[in-house]
Amino acid sequence: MKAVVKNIETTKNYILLTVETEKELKIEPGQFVMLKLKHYDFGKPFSVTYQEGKIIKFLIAVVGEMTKEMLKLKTNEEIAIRGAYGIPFIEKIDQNKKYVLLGGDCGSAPLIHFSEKYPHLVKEKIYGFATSEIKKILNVEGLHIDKESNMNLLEKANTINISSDDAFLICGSMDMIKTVKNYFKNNKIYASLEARMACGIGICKGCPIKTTEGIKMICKDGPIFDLSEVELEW
Amino acid sequence: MKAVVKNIETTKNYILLTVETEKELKIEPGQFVMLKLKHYDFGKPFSVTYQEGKIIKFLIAVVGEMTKEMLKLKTNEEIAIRGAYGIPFIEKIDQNKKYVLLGGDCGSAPLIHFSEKYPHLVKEKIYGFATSEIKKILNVEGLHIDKESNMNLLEKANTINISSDDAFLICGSMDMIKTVKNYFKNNKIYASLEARMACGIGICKGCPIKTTEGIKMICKDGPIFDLSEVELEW
Amino acid sequence: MVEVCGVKFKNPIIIASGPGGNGKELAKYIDLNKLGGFTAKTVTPDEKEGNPPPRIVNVKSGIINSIGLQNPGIEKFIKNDLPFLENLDTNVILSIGGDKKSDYIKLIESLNNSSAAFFELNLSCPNVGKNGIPLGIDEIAILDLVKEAKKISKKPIFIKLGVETFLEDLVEAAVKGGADGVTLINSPKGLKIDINKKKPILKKGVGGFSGPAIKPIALATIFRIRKKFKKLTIIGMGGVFSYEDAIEFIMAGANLVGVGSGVMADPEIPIKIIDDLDKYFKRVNYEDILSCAVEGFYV
Amino acid sequence: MVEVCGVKFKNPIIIASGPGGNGKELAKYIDLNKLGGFTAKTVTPDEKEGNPPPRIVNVKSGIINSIGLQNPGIEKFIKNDLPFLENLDTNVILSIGGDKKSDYIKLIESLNNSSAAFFELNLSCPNVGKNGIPLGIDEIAILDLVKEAKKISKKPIFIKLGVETFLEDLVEAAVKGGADGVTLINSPKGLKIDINKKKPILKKGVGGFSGPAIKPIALATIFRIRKKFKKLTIIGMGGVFSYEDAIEFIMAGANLVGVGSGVMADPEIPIKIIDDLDKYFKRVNYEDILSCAVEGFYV
Ligand SMILES: Cc1cc2nc3c(=O)[nH]c(=O)nc-3n(C[C@H](O)[C@H](O)[C@H](O)COP(=O)(O)OP(=O)(O)OC[C@H]3O[C@@H](n4cnc5c(N)ncnc54)[C@H](O)[C@@H]3O)c2cc1C
Ligand SMILES: Cc1cc2nc3c(=O)[nH]c(=O)nc-3n(C[C@H](O)[C@H](O)[C@H](O)COP(=O)(O)OP(=O)(O)OC[C@H]3O[C@@H](n4cnc5c(N)ncnc54)[C@H](O)[C@@H]3O)c2cc1C
Ligand SMILES: Cc1cc2nc3c(=O)[nH]c(=O)nc-3n(C[C@H](O)[C@H](O)[C@H](O)COP(=O)(O)O)c2cc1C
Ligand SMILES: Cc1cc2nc3c(=O)[nH]c(=O)nc-3n(C[C@H](O)[C@H](O)[C@H](O)COP(=O)(O)O)c2cc1C
Ligand code: FES
Ligand code: FES
Repeated sequence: MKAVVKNIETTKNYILLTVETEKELKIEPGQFVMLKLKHYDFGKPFSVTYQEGKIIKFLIAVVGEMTKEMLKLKTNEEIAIRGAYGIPFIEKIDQNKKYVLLGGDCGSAPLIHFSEKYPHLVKEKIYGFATSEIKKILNVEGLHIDKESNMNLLEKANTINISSDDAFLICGSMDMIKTVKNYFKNNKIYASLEARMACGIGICKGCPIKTTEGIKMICKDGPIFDLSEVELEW
Repeated sequence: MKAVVKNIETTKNYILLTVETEKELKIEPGQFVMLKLKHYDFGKPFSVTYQEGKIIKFLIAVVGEMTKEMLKLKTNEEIAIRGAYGIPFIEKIDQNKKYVLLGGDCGSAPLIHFSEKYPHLVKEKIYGFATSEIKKILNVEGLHIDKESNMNLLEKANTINISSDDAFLICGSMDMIKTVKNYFKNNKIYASLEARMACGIGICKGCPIKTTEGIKMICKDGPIFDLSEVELEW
Repeated sequence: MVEVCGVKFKNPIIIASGPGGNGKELAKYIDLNKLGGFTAKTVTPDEKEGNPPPRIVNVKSGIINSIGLQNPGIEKFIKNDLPFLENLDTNVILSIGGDKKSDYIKLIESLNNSSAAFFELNLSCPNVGKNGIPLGIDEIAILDLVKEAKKISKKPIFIKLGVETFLEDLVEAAVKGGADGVTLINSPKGLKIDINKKKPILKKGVGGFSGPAIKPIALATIFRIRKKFKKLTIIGMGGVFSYEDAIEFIMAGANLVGVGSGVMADPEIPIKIIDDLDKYFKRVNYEDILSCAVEGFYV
Repeated sequence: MVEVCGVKFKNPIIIASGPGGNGKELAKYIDLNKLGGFTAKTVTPDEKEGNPPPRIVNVKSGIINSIGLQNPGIEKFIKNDLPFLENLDTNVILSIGGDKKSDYIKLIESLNNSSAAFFELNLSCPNVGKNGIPLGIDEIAILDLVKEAKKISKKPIFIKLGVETFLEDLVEAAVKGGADGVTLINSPKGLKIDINKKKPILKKGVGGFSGPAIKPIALATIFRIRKKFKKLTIIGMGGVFSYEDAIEFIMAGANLVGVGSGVMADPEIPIKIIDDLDKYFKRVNYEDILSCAVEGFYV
């Protein structure tokens, strides 16, 4: 489906991209879409951080080839979008728990979406970024800047009063996920995982994760997984 | 070198493209440049139809893959340009003659450029287009619309009083060039030839033409040739 | 409508083996019954968990993958996937793979009574086969394998090959053995290195390269085989993303055209191709364009 | 600075044979003396007028060409081109081509006393070689040719090959014969059909496919050979358009990196690569990245 860039705010390393889709897509927090630039043959996965009707926002970290190109997107330019794919957070998590949301960098994107739609399930939210650069384009409750407060995401999480009944909903780098897992051994942790993807819908077997029930696809069976059911090393 | 689209006027089958180059290019009528769109790896050849300082205009027929993409160019978009290449008309033609300019469709582009710079060498000019569509974006003296006057370029040329001393400077499809050659057997004819090109500078041997002196490259040894020295069939 | 090896196809577009999985997931997004055919992902005798990630890397106009033939193995395939495929109102091609002749024979035996249209023997998966000469480049092994396979198979047999130096000889061997057709091309090998990490992006290193980038190679390969084998049935594939691409393949000599990466890039692509082809075939005859290459349109 | 077969190169970037012509035209646009080296277009014993046009067609991320080895023949080459090349302050590689061993021997003899650095035996031009097995895919012929060539050559000898099924065996033969290195890859074959005209765009039909599209294939091929031949000198090429590309090639195992289509796409590209590499090599060591592949950075 076509989408038109409605607004794009950028810093050196981040993009807040607002697009309008031809038709309204059904998107639940935690789901992602495949975005494809003009002249590209394949798209790449991005979580939705905000949706209202045909308007969708993305929070994008500029890390490589395609995201660098995205920096140059201009208002009214067309991109291709398909989705939403993946299992909504709400369908996998235990809805009887309260969640501490931990977002590492742009891993925050789906969590922001989640906290807006399901505030009653949120105990606390920490969207951690290394520097204050992100503030130029993102202004949400829960923003944590490592450099400003001289503590990282995990140290910040430690300042919260966490009971063993509380659960975590996290998204970020594999390192961050492993650290959180190690640290909060007694809490239920759901993590939204990432992988290089091609199809986004489970047909190509391109985005595997080892689970207690065999190999699963992050795009189709995730992206959210209960960390107790996945093996992070392979 | 970078160039920025300053203006683009389009019809279904034609583009009048105005760009501004980073620096001024030295371009003589008859020379061409290689234009490359963003995300393309290779450029394609286009004659210059007008230049003043850093401003260059192109008259482009929409015939295939890249020219279809060019239809979508927007003001302020960047393209890559290199050149100018090829031998200026003025360096090859006999400057003691007067020229009838015959342009077939967008083959008119370099002739328009030539007639502006060297009006004293021009006896007559006919820029032939099949339909009046071109008038929406092009308004020059010499425009001939087949459909309007119910005669084609050649019939129109025949209405001119041509002496055996007059010469032709022509550019258009191979069919048109062959027809003119057949028809005006007693006149000197210079034709600007076209070929699919890659380098545009004579290094790749991609754009050959058979001449009385062996294989030459249209990009480097042309694009203009005295028709008596080239073999149009190969 | 197109007839190939006595089987009627609604249209010449099929899903290539692999990129479409075994159909269930794809069926959530498009109507598989619109397809000319659907090739299931290569199944092997035993379950394979495939290669560790990353398995996918994007390159210019293409993708390199090292799925590593992840598949449930024949038993689970028959139990969980085959019934779904058999229920489709389109032709199913069963792709089978293994390390040795007996693997293929076993798989054919297991699947012989299914309602599938063809078998496709994948001899060329770039991600497996370490011990000795891979089957797919050994003409003697191919002749032997196809002969045995034909003896027991109740269905036409296609041999899937990659771009090889002596491809004509390999195809010749397959034909001699009785193969009903060939499928061309499997992905050439490709590599992408992360220059910051100083190592390949795929965990496995080298992978199979597919997508529009390989289209000219696929076309040259199909044409090369068509030139020599005027009557052989060819399933062509490699970077087909549009109906124009599909027409190019048919003109180069493909009887059926497979969409692989295209369905990964966008599941709608095969349907779009079929719709566009439909319009095209109102003006132009399939048989006519199919004969372009046979009639040798150039030196 | 890089040393290869005892010859010092200012940098690892050379122009590949063909796309840069014989230097004179290119010298109008860039300073050839900045290059690590310049490979002349393949010269044959007799003049060749090349194939009829069209010789070039653009495809996604690449170009297909059927130049047909247009060249002036050895006599005119020596008279008109060699002096210019010998005057360059960069290493010149002379590419020679022919149909049979005696052609190569004759060419080596004719060029042996030039000041050029290396000979490159082009055994793989996709546009020639109809009679019998082409030299470039026949390991016995390669062994024989290289042995003879080495006997008389006063310069190191490189063998240029394409992507072949048994490439390791071909390289092995070259090495056994005494070759000093291999050049990889020559263009794979590609085809583009004009679906309106129902025939290929190139007059010749199939051509050599080059440019960024083939880069993953070139890298996989070079790595594959580097894995087996740890010490062999490799000149790598195929779609190099940027310094990052060049680094990928070195990491995959190339000692020198050729720019072919890149210089056609924009004559400034090789200079830009050299300038960018210069900065890169202030931070990173050439020897270190060259050993990436040798150390086997993956399975
Ligand atoms: C379900 C899902 C949701 C995502 N949501 C977002 C989001 O909301 N915002 C956002 O900025 N990013 C998101 N990502 C990551 C995003 O897809 C990648 O950052 C992007 O594809 C990188 O493209 P590139 O061409 O710029 O990078 P490349 O040039 O391909 O690679 C640059 C770097 O990015 C890493 N990378 C590449 N692909 C991925 C990937 N698929 N996932 C994670 N890391 C990758 C590589 O390891 C490499 O270090 C999401 C990924 C998934 C799987
Ligand atoms: C020296 C020179 C000057 C030129 N000046 C102009 C100009 O001022 N205005 C203009 O509109 N066109 C000009 N052309 C032609 C222009 O280069 C082609 O029309 C263009 O490259 C087609 O690109 P495409 O991708 O749209 O077409 P493709 O999809 O590549 O092909 C579509 C059709 O165009 C024809 N074609 C392709 N390449 C060329 C080519 N290089 N020359 C001629 N026909 C070609 C093909 O035969 C085919 O029928 C010039 C060509 C040359 C060699
Ligand atoms: C992700 C992926 C998985 C594949 N798996 C298989 C497979 O299991 N069996 C097979 O024969 N080919 C497999 N292939 C190869 C394709 O069937 C096809 O031959 C190749 O990708 C070229 O076509 P394309 O460019 O349309 O993808 C796979 C290709 C991809 C991209
Ligand atoms: C126009 C053109 C002409 C070529 N001519 C020759 C040649 O004469 N001899 C040769 O060995 N290779 C020739 N090649 C192959 C290149 O040297 C190179 O191996 C190939 O193009 C891959 O590199 P690239 O992608 O950088 O172009 C030619 C390639 C092109 C595009
Ligand atoms: S990206 Fe294809 S299976 Fe997940
Ligand atoms: S386009 Fe390269 S020689 Fe003319």
